Amino acid sequence: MAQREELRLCGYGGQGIILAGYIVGQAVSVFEHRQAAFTRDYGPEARGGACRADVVISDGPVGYPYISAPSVLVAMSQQAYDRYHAQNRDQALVIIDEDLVKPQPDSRRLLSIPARRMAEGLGRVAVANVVMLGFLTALTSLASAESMKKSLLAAVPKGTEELNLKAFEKGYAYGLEKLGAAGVGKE
Amino acid sequence: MAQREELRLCGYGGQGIILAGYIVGQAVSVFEHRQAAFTRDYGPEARGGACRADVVISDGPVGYPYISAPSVLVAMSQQAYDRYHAQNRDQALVIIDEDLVKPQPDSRRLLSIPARRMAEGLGRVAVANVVMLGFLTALTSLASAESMKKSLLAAVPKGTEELNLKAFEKGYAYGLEKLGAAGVGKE
Amino acid sequence: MPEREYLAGEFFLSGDDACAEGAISAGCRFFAGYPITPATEIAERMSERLPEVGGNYIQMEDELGSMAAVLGASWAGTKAMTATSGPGFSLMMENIGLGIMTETPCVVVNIQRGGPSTGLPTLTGQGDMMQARWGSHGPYSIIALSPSSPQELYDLTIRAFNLSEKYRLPVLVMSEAATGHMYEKVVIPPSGEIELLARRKPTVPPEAYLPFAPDTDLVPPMANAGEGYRLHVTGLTHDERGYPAMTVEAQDRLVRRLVDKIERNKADIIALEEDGTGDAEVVICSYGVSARVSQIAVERARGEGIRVGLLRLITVWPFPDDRVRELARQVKAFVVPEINYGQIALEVERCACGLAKVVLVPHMGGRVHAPELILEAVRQAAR
Amino acid sequence: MPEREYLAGEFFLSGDDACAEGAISAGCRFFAGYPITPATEIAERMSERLPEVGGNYIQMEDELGSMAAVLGASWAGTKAMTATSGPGFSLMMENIGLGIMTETPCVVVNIQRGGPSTGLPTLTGQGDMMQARWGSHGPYSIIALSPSSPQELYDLTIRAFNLSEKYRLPVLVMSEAATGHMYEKVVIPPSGEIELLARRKPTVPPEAYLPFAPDTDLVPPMANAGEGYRLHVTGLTHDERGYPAMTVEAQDRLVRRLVDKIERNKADIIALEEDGTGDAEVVICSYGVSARVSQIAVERARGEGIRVGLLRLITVWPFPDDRVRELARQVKAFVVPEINYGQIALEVERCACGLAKVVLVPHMGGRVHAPELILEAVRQAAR
Amino acid sequence: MKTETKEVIIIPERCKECGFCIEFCPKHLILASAEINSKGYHPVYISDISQCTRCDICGMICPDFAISVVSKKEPSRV
Amino acid sequence: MKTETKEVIIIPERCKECGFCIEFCPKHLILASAEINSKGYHPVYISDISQCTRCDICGMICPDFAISVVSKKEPSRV
Amino acid sequence: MKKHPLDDYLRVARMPHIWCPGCGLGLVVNCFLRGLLRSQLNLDKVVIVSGIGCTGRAAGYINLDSFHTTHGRAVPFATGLKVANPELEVVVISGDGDLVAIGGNHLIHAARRNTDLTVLCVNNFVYGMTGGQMGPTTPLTARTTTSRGGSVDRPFNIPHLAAASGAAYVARWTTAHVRRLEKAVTEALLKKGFSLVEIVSPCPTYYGRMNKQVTGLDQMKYFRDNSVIKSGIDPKGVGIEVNGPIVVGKFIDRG
Amino acid sequence: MKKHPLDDYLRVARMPHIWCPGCGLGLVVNCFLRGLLRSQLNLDKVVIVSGIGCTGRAAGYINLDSFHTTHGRAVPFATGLKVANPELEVVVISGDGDLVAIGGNHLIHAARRNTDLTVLCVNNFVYGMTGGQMGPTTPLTARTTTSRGGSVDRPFNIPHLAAASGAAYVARWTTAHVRRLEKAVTEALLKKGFSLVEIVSPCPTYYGRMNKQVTGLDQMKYFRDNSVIKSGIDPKGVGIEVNGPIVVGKFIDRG
Ligand SMILES: Cc1ncc(C[n+]2csc(CCOP(=O)(O)OP(=O)(O)O)c2C)c(N)n1
Ligand SMILES: Cc1ncc(C[n+]2csc(CCOP(=O)(O)OP(=O)(O)O)c2C)c(N)n1
Ligand code: SF4
Ligand code: SF4
Ligand code: SF4
Ligand code: SF4
Ligand code: SF4
Ligand code: SF4
Ligand SMILES: [Mg+2]
Ligand SMILES: [Mg+2]
Repeated sequence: MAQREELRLCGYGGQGIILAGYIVGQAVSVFEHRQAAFTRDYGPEARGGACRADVVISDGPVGYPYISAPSVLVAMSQQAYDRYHAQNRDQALVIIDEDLVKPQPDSRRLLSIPARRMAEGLGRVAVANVVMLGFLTALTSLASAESMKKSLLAAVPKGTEELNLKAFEKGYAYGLEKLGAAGVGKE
Repeated sequence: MAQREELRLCGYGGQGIILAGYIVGQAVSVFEHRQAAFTRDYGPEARGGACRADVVISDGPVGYPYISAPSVLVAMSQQAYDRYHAQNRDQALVIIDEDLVKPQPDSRRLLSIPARRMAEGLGRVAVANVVMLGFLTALTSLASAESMKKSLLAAVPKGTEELNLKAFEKGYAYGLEKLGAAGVGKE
Repeated sequence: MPEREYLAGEFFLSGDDACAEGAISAGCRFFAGYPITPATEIAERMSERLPEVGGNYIQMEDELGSMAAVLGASWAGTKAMTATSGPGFSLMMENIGLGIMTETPCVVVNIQRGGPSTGLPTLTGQGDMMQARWGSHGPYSIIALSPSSPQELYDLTIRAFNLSEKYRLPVLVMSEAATGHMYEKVVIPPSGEIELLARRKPTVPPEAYLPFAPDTDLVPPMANAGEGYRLHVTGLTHDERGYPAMTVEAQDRLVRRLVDKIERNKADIIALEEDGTGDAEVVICSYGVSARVSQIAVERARGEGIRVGLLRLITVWPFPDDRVRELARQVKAFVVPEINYGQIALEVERCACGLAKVVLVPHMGGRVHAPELILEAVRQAAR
Repeated sequence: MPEREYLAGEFFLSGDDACAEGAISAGCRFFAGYPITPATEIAERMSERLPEVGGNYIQMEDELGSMAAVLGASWAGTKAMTATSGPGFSLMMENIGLGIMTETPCVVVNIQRGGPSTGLPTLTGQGDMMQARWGSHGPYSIIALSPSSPQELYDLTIRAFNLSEKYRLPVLVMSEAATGHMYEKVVIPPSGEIELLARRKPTVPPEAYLPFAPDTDLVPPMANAGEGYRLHVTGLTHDERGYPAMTVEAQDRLVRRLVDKIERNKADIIALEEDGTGDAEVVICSYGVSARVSQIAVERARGEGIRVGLLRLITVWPFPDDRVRELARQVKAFVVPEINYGQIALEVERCACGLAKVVLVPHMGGRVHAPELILEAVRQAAR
Repeated sequence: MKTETKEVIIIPERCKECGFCIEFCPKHLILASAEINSKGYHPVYISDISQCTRCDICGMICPDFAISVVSKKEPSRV
Repeated sequence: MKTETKEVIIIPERCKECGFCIEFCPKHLILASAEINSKGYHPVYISDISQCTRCDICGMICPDFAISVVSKKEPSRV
Repeated sequence: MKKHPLDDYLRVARMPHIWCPGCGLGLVVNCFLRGLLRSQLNLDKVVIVSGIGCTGRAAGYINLDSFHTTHGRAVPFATGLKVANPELEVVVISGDGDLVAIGGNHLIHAARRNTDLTVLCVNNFVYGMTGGQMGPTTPLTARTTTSRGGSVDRPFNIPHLAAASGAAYVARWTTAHVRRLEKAVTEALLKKGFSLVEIVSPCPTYYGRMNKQVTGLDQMKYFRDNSVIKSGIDPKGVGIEVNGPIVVGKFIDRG
Repeated sequence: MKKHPLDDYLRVARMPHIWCPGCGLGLVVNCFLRGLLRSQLNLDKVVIVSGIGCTGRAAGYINLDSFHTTHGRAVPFATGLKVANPELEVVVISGDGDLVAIGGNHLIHAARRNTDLTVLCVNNFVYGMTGGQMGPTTPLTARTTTSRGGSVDRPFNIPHLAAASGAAYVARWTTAHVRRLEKAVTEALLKKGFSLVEIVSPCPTYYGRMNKQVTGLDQMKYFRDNSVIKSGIDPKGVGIEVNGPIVVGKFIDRG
């Protein structure tokens, strides 16, 4: 079977979780030569509450398009973290916004970033998702930074490109820094 | 198989053909101890044009409810006569309104009555069908005159009973007369 | 006018009339409809009869509205019915689905005509038999009855009401123009002699009542609106309280139950009539008016020495899988005459399991089969 | 903006988006719709894309109107489509029947959700598969395709338009929420590389033209309104001139042809994908998103040494009777996973003729099967 | 202004004796005839054509396309 | 006429910070608090209850049933 | 046989039509064709759409591109034709039941959108085709086959409904107003936007017979003798009562 | 936790409701319950019927007999309830899309028959539940997810439509008029015959956000600041334009 990675991004509505998932999927499948299937929650019950974006990435065609157990979990709210944390693979990487999530003590491979605060620093809390995306890109080999940036630019509204790139770079740099510090190997 | 008779009444819309068929069917099945299935033409295509009422009569349950070849054909218009005459059983009895139908020369068992004219004589051309019914009752053993009259009274609007009975009797009497004259045995 | 309430006695009625009288006898006191040939006479008779027995007739703006009104009336505690033909039946499908999902007892009569589309409005057909089973979206089961005479239209309309109350769903009476427009003697028993099933009511107080918690036969007792139960009823997937529950588990529990309450009670629901199937080598499987025509073919074939039987489906849905499977082990072939291009024949074929041939005798509609057509198929099949 | 006309290239699209792009690529220039989860995104994308390519988007007051408008637009000479989900699909049934009867090319997309009734609006289901076949009244045949990915929603939407023009009927694309709401890469070829079938036009002058006289493949050439042919088109049974003909003979000729033009051209219409069926002792027969899940089960089962194959129905209707019958002679069992309580499984059972067991793996909806469920059924079946 | 190129035609086979033209002819020129057509109706006729104004009310009001003013030059145009 | 049997209650857990009551209180007595409820909203509070007229506009306008005037005698009736 | 001047615009092969003696529907087709010819429109581009009903059969008798659709769906079918090909001049001819009972929603929405259609709505106060049941136009207390004791539901005032929905042109005439009707047809055809002409028409077979106007001619005389022309008035006031006056005229003609 | 005085009339177990922050629907339920309590009706006999939509969820939160039916069919379902058991006080609470798009025909026919129903039609200018598409109430030029360049279809004037159809009581208020709304609810409930109250309500998530009124509060302020009370006027003139004034009031109250 083809190499398969399962990424879950979660948080609450309005944080741009869905867009982040879309950007990852597009980066992988359109701007690189792997395949990705991206799915999400829908419906009024999802409004305002928990929000989830799942990306399955594979070298060959993605057969089964859903996540069984994420290999990477990005959590941007406590509620989402609490809900999905237990479902991870044993060796999963967990990434959190450190201001929004208080992790459980058992988390082995945990990395954190104050994405929201960094976004505030850029003047737009709305780009916290993109900061997180930069961070994620630095820490994993889901897609190259270049592809991710291409995908980002293709996905965000005209006029916001610069801000978004800045946010991405900020998260990315923070990730590289953490990488050096923590010695976490790329997946 | 049970003894089966097939009666077809035909003419044009407005002559009360359908009512006549209904009365026969009701007479046989409700007021006597035989069974009858009554069917008719429906639909806008039928409006104003040819009109047909079929009654299948049987000692036991009427299995197949349609007429294959009538054993009695009552025709009250030329068009209807022309159309259905050929489909009769060989030994069928054909009854016509002699003012409305010019019969084919080959008709073996043919009886005629000026029903319409007799109804005019009663002041209501609309009861020609009932005159015909009386005639039919006299000539056949589909149902007794008594049952037929009960059925007639149950079917016609309140207030018209007397007129209808008169019409029936007139046709019936004419039938008995003809019977005597022509020596046609009751079926 | 109490003496007119039941027309007990013998009457010479059309199938449509008989259907209306059956509804009245069954206790139906609400009819919402929209005229359509060849079912209009049912509405017309109901419009006269209902006021006489203290019921309500309402003519709606279309069949969508008719079906919705019937469901509403049922929740008001009234036995309710509508009647239509193919085009209107198609329009009722969405709300038949609501009736299934909300377990609303009611009766829907379809006097079938020639289709598809406007087709042959005044002429007969049996083209909606599979639609009766599958016409609404989503997984569900249904009960559909098929009368062969005006008398049976009377009888089965009553049975349809009883089944609808017992199993809480819209029950379909699938007749056709040939029967609806045919007049025969109909015997209407005195009202006391008609067995009627009343709505199964909750036996617990409102606080303890779970409106969609089933009894052991998978059917929940039913409170009506206005009785103080503070019901919530929704077409969304719901839990036993009736509250929306957007989960796989709730869906699994609910939809399985909705189907199983029919499938597991087949023995009670299915009615068949068999004639000479005991030693038959060919069985004609038929329903509705076609069964009457088949009867002729049976008689003639027997006259020719062919061992032929008739399996008449009085209940068409749920389909009598077991009986057909059983017969398949015995007979050479099934002959299935239908006034369509093969619908119930597919079910027969499925249940025949390759053990018996299945010979469809299709008729596209407008008239019943010539008995010879069926006879000839029987002859061929018997060879 | 001609350069936007075709979005040739690679895109990361949802199935719904891909469906809309497929329609645009196929030359669809008219969409009439009404929002409904999970098909709304198709309408939304069409509302943006059609004006860019010179087409027309119209949001109707309901699905009854949408379907009627699509038929009208098709007769105006435009390729036309609508998209909906279960409840709306139920409402479209009457006019799908009109489309069948009047032989009107068009495409109807159903992104299925959990049913019956309102059910699980945002979650997936495959409960409308039999409705696709039988949901309108009267005897008829239909074509229904079932894509397994956004790419295939793109591809099969184009194919649906081609089939609809070739066989002159509404063609159904039966997808589901899981696929419609899933994003994957979709490759859109340059416009020149897409094979499109144009409407077959009459080759005779208006005086000589019989609008419903078929060519040898049973399909009549089609003139559009406004071209001087003085067409008459009716949902009533009609003769070759298109004039109402209320006779058994006209009905027989017309309805047989409407069915036969599909059934006799099955070889052209049916598309299947097989994987490892050659030596299989168990075949999973599946479609849509369920086929993707089945693929996992196939791989795992093979890992366990079970000889299992996958028969993926790309065309679901007409059903591939022949191929299933053939396989039935070879295999021990069919395993049929469906997100319903057994629909296509009934067809498999019918065609298996008792030669192979048929194991339904039902799922009431809301999610796809856990692959283990299917795997376990395969294991059991292989024993 | 009436011209001599117009005349009233009657197609008796089509008449269903509804009486509309009889009632609505402003000049009361139309009458039911004693003849019977093949459908059993008494078709209409014009009693005194000289009084006819060619107003074509009869032509417009006939539900059966049985009567109309026609122009002699172009018999198939209104 | 206001009676002393009525008071304004606030259920902070229900407040979604829509601001309707803040904007529509005729006396402008309602303010968003600094607290955060479990859904992450800043529930409202009343700044100066003595000025409150018990008009119940806040109670009527709240889409989340988070604020209302209640009668002390019958806490469950409006 | 002699040729009628309108024969070229009729499907003569299908004649005689199915309409009863004394029915107004042939007259409506007659006046429609005259109004159409007067409009000078290119007949190759004129399309007739009908629903189901006695009136709905009109499409089948007019020798133009013509569509006999499903009950109630003539207007959305016509909308599809028009929107997809604006060159077409799309005319809906259908019955009151078809257009304002089952098809009521489409009618009001097409009027709201002001879709460029011409709708001739023949109001004979009943569902003729199915045998004369009451419908949304049956006057209060009128007798029909489903209201033998007299209808208890109030009828629509069709011009008011159409105007309230947004129609650009709204008129009502009866079959006794042949000249005005012809003119209204021409105007409605030439109007851009949604035009509706209600045509009050006899159905002697059902409505007339059950309401003491036994023949079509009786109904025609009633129409003639009880109509009041009030063009330009607010259609609010033009509801029809049983045996009452019928207000006719052009009520709406928006720029 | 403290108890809200309306908690007894709510299905508290189902709270919090699904409506977005700043949505007007909770407010509508709030004012409805107050108007209902004021009416003194026997609550055991009051039945709520909704169709499908965000508004349609109202039935599920109100602790009375309540039916959440199919999209567009709340009115005929309610008609069945009422006609079969006239003791019931039947209230329809549903959205503009539900009642005047797909359900438009039932609405006008129920008004025509003057069936004794109370209908609360929440007009948020879009189909909220499905994600903010344009509907029959979307003002001309307003942006929605299916009219990104601005809606090109004219909206209905709901009070005018209801009045033209025959409604006995017709009013319009916005969610910024809580007192009047409460009163209108009481009046409508007590009215015999068909009553309709249009309630203009914010949908910040879709309509507001796409039309420069980003929050529910923005919409509420707009409603408050731009409403003009004109009770008693002919509803002909009360159409709503984008960012224009909103005429509110009681327009029809027939004897
Ligand atoms: C969905 C559907 N429901 C009902 C019918 C039956 N039907 C045919 S015509 C008609 C009514 C016709 O009335 P109207 O439109 O007023 O036309 P008229 O016959 O009076 O001219 C009805 C109810 C149908 N064909 N389709
Ligand atoms: C037959 C059918 N078509 C479409 C839908 C999808 N649908 C659900 S709610 C809705 C619109 C709701 O709009 P509205 O009634 O205005 O309510 P709101 O959500 O705005 O309160 C639609 C189109 C459906 N459920 N059923
Ligand atoms: S043209 Fe005018 S005047 Fe002459 S017969 Fe006809 S209606 Fe009478
Ligand atoms: S109007 Fe026509 S059908 Fe009627 S009487 Fe005159 S010619 Fe005959
Ligand atoms: S009751 Fe009135 S005054 Fe008091 S807080 Fe509420 S809105 Fe303000
Ligand atoms: S109205 Fe209610 S939800 Fe909104 S701010 Fe006030 S208390 Fe909170
Ligand atoms: S039934 Fe009425 S509307 Fe139909 S053709 Fe006869 S008279 Fe005309
Ligand atoms: S989408 Fe709009 S109408 Fe629906 S709950 Fe949210 S704000 Fe309210
Ligand atoms: Mg009519
Ligand atoms: Mg809305």
